[in-house]
Amino acid sequence: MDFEFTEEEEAFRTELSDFLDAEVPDWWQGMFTEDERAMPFTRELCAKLADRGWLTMAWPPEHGGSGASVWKQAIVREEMWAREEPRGPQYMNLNYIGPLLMRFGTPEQHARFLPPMARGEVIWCQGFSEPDAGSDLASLITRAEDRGDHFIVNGQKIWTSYADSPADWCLLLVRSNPSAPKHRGISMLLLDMTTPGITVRPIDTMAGPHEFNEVFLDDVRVPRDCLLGGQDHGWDLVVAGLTFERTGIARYARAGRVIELLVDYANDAGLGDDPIVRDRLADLYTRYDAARLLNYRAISMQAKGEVPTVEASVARMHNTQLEQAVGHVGLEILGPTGQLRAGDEWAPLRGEIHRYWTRNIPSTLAGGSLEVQKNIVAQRGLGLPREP
Amino acid sequence: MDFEFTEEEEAFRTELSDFLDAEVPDWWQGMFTEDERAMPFTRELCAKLADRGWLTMAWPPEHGGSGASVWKQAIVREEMWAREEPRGPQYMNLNYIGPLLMRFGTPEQHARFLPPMARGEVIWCQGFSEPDAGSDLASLITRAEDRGDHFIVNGQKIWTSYADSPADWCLLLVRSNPSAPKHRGISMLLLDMTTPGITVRPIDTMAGPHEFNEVFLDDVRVPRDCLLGGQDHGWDLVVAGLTFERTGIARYARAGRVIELLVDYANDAGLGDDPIVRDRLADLYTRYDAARLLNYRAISMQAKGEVPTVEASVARMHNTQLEQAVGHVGLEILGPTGQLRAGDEWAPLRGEIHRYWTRNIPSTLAGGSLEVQKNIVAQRGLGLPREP
Amino acid sequence: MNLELSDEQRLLADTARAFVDRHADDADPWPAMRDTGWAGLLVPEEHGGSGAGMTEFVLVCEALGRGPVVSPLIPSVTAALALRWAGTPDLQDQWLPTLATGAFTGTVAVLEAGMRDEWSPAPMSGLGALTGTKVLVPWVPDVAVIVVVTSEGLRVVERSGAVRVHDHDPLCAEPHAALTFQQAPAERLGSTADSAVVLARVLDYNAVARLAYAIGAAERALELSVDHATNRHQFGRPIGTFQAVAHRCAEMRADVDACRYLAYRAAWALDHDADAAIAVTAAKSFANDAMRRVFLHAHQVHGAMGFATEHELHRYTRVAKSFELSLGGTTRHRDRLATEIGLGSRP
Amino acid sequence: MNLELSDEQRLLADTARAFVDRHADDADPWPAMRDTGWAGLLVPEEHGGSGAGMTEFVLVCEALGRGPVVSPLIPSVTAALALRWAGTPDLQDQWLPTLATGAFTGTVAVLEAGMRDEWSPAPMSGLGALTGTKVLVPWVPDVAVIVVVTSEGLRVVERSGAVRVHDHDPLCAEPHAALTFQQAPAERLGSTADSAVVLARVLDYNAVARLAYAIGAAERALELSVDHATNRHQFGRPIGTFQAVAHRCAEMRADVDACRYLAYRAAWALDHDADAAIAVTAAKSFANDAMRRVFLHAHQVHGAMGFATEHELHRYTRVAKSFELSLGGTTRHRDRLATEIGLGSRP
Repeated sequence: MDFEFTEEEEAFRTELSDFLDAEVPDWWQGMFTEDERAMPFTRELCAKLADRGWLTMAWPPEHGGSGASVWKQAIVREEMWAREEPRGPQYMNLNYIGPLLMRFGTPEQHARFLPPMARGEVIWCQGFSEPDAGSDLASLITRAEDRGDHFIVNGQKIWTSYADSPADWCLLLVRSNPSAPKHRGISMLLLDMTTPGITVRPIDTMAGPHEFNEVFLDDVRVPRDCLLGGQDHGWDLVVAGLTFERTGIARYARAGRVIELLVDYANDAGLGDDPIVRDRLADLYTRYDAARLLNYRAISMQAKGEVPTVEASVARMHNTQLEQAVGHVGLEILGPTGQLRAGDEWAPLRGEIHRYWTRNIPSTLAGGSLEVQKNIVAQRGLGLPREP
Repeated sequence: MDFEFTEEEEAFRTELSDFLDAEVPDWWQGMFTEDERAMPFTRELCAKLADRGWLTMAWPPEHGGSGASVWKQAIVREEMWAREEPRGPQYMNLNYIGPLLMRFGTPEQHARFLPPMARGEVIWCQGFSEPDAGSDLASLITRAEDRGDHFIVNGQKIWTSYADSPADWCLLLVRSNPSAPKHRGISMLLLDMTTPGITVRPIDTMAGPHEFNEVFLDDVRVPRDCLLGGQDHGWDLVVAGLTFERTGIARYARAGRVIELLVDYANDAGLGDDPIVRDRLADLYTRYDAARLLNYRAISMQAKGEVPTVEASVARMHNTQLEQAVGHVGLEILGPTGQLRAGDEWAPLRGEIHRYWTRNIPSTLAGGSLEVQKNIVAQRGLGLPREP
Repeated sequence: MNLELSDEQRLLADTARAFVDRHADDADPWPAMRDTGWAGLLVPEEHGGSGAGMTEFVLVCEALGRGPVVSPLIPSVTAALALRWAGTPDLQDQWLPTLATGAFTGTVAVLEAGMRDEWSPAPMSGLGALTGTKVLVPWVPDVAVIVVVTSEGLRVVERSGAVRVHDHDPLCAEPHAALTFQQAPAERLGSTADSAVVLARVLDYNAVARLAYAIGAAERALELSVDHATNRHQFGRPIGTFQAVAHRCAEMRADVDACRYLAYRAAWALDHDADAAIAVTAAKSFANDAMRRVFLHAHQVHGAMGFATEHELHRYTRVAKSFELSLGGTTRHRDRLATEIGLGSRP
Repeated sequence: MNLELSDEQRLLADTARAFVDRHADDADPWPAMRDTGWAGLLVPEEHGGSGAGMTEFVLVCEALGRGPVVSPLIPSVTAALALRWAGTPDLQDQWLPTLATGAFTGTVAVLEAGMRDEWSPAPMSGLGALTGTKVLVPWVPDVAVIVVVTSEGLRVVERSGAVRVHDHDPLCAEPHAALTFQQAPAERLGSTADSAVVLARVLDYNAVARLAYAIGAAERALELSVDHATNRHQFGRPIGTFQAVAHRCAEMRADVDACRYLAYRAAWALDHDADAAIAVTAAKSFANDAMRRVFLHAHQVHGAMGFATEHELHRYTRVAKSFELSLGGTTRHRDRLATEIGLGSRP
């Protein structure tokens, strides 16, 4: 066992961190704001990362990456997530849309789709959820009719982040065979978002605009060469994608940064000696520490070539509940002015804690709810019998 | 609304409390100890309570009670439970075994069974649970064969408190009709515990000896005049019994007393100014306060003649989790010597908090688990659909 | 002991519920609310109010929280309480009748930058005309009278040009503003010593009113959760048939009920001057935590939909969070309660 | 960074598991344990130990907690650490070789009546022969050497007639005693100043060893819970198919895993002198709370059976609770951690 990064890894972190400190502007608060500078900034930053070889660092050499170790990937994730993911939507390209294409795509698809991702030039979104297919994703009904050299797609997707950024492409899950059992009639399509028949309707959230969209698909034509993987075998790609994605977000890193902000705030406000404030912040820190170690446990398994399914769910249980706890305790420490948002001159820490609390209201829902994670741990991890 | 007891009620509480302070000895720690003085004491006290008219105070006048108000009953319960129920097992006679007999018994059964209860002379136990029938009580299999003027009973009961006290009688639930649907083939028998064929095996628990027993029934003969209520209609009696029992125990009253002990301890140990200790004890107090009010809400409904099913479950959720929290926080405040038990000269508060923590490990299980209470609240209270 | 509402109280609660059903979506429900007489519930009859009790006001606030109906009712009634308890007969005559009818509204300005909460000492000087900034003041543009907390006690300021208004964009729907006073003429409201007592009482009443409003919001969030759990199907069954969902709803029920009876008891104690400090502080500290739990559950039951502003859940979430962050955090109240239950240094 | 055990570590853990399977029910497992060399894991090779690290010792303790195997291993190794770090060469020669083989056992006497926890200053005077009472000393009747914490630093006492033993009947199965010293001859162990540093380190090691033992107990409680949830049927199905039960088990898994890696990291930090204070204190404070949650769940899953002493669950419950109450409560550790993460008064 070894609980330290290597000197080389630490040096890389310093280099990356210095670069990001210089590049990420003060106004950056992630993608889901009214700020129109967000999308251009994120494209520009990704191009610079690509120039330095840091964008697809973790991709295998045959697809233009440098096959960086899982630990360097972890460092990238931590530094990015601590800064509200300045890669914007493109982290998805790198973490799992690209890898899915590599594994299931044809050579033509590789040549067409991977290079723009590697250059940081393209925005993808993910069209999976539907109004009646949330936790029960496999019950999706968006229909793709096989018309020989193309498919005609009709249906509706929801909770599609970045569709209005605008996204260039969409990784779209459709029902291609309605008569097959529900997991066996699904296909994955690569949808050009400029195709006629697509309507994007933004859904505003408590955290601000642009977070989610509905995507309506009305007789949308998708050429057959944009089918990814086997027809009716899309569910295999979903499962593989989840595996790529599992430890893809270093949520704990942002929580750790926010705890640092709160420590500074408490000291500045003369609360550094307050026993209750000390107790609450130390509690958050231990939970952060636990979450981080459990993420490292999953990454250690990846380093050995194992797939940490249950371990990733355990890490996620800790990550997401930590985020919510940090938001709640943070606001409690700020007191009444914690109610004020970024932009209000009386908002402490420039409204950051308010924003963090708000943003994390759905963190135990998104990307597999807390309940789904517990089911995975109970059934796959502990071998408990499934519900009848 | 009125959140005060009347002057008359307060005067009664004072009189009762003074009486108990004088009568309940220092060594009394409830029924489940090695102390051989416990059973004689509890019989003696109940006889004295009977003399003063306080034992069956809540019973209707036609059965020798004085029809005391639900609020006076609540006062009795609080004062008794705060002192670890010095009525011992007889609280069950008063709260629901007696009332069940009144409602479902024949005049002969009334005449035979109620007067000894009212005099405080008889110990009853309850034979409901079986090894494979816990939460799913209606799946019990202890068999009673109808032999005309008597039944022959074979089977096994478990978690039978007081059976080895020894109990004189047992309220026994049996399967009288194995071919009927599971709720429709159950009967309730009044079992003389001196009948041949009964074996009582004590089950020691973390809280000490004598808490539970297994009761083995081997060709036990029960005369037909000891059938209570309709044959095969015993489930109706179970439901009615639960209604009588629901708010039958003022668990919050003991928690309140233990919180008082902890406040005194903290002050004596120089911790009365410790911000964390203050925070923890105030938290316990608010939870105690909430539990008490929710019990009073249920009693207020009883005062109007309503049956507080859901409200009693809500109160119970608070009561039982409060008890566990008080035990945990109490030990935390005592620190390392909290590990020591009554009798050890270094045990703080004479080991009382240790005992309280231990005793309440199963409090979210006994008498309808926390999960059962939540199901009741969800389904009966909120109208949520049942599991398929 | 009797925790049932009286017939009159039940009628009042029903009336308030009916009002909410009719007016929750009004752009400005205040004109309609004026006709209800609720602004005068806590104003004595001789000043044009109905001289009812805090219990009655709590029932109204609870119903309004179900909307949530956004109105100046709570701050205005709070200002009236301060004037009633500390005002000279002249001041009372001047303000109480119009506040009681709702013709004018009032508010109370407590917080300043650097104050941990409403219970901390206010830095603003009350000597002479007022200068300085109060933040997070509940606000409507045409508010007529402002009760201001200063280091020398309570002051009354009439809305005038000497008050500059900066509108906040706060968590919940109620408008709030930062008010900057520039040599604003102010009238004394009671002596400095009296003021402290009156202010503590005003804050207690305000906390219980806000709590009742949050309870209404929480009750509504529970109803929405139960509806969603009943109607939303996943895996071929209503999600409410999953214990994880059903038990969350049951825990919400248990917490909301606890908050409600703690609030009713606090209101009763304020009406009867019976151990009010312990009752208010127990209610506030329990509810701060309970509201967090209730809304964690509500969002978890609702899924992503509850986070979208086109669904109504978020309005209640904001009410509850705003309540939690106002009028004393859990720490403050638990510390106060600790003293009430006997913790302290031994002599 | 690598959180996987090395092959040697895995072998050691497997050996310890196998030992537990064979000897958990021994009346006295110490004779068998002597042959394992575990008593010498933290003793340098020149004194007859194997000079391994805390990580190795933690793996052994974790396995023993699964029994739970009741032995003097942890106190004896703790005493050896104190002797190793603060003893004169003579004292080391005298005690370490026999402690390393397990031929003799040692213990550490820290607590006295009135001390809040092991980190509080000890009242007993270390000037001259020792007089006074230490409580909750881990104990076996034939213990040979006692390291005693005094107000002037650490002292070594050989078991003798000057020590009166009062056996406690404590929470967990390990024997503990109150020791009353009556003019007991004592030898100085390091200077007063050194002693404080050594004591802090000894307590850290002891806390992590006890934590590992508790983790073994918690892991076993989880296994028992999963078995019970799988095999116990109610309402015609295994109770583990109910989400309320399954999710409790999942939460236990998440908490036990967190405790385990916090403990491994603390052991690693002690071995590498790297931020050990923050690592130990984070592990202890997280685990204090986590153990409560784990055992609340375990008992809830087991039903009444888990409360009966004929079922083995209670033995693990006691190990965990005893751990929680020993070597610093959550409050103490969080306060220490708060300083480590930078909270304090600004200069």
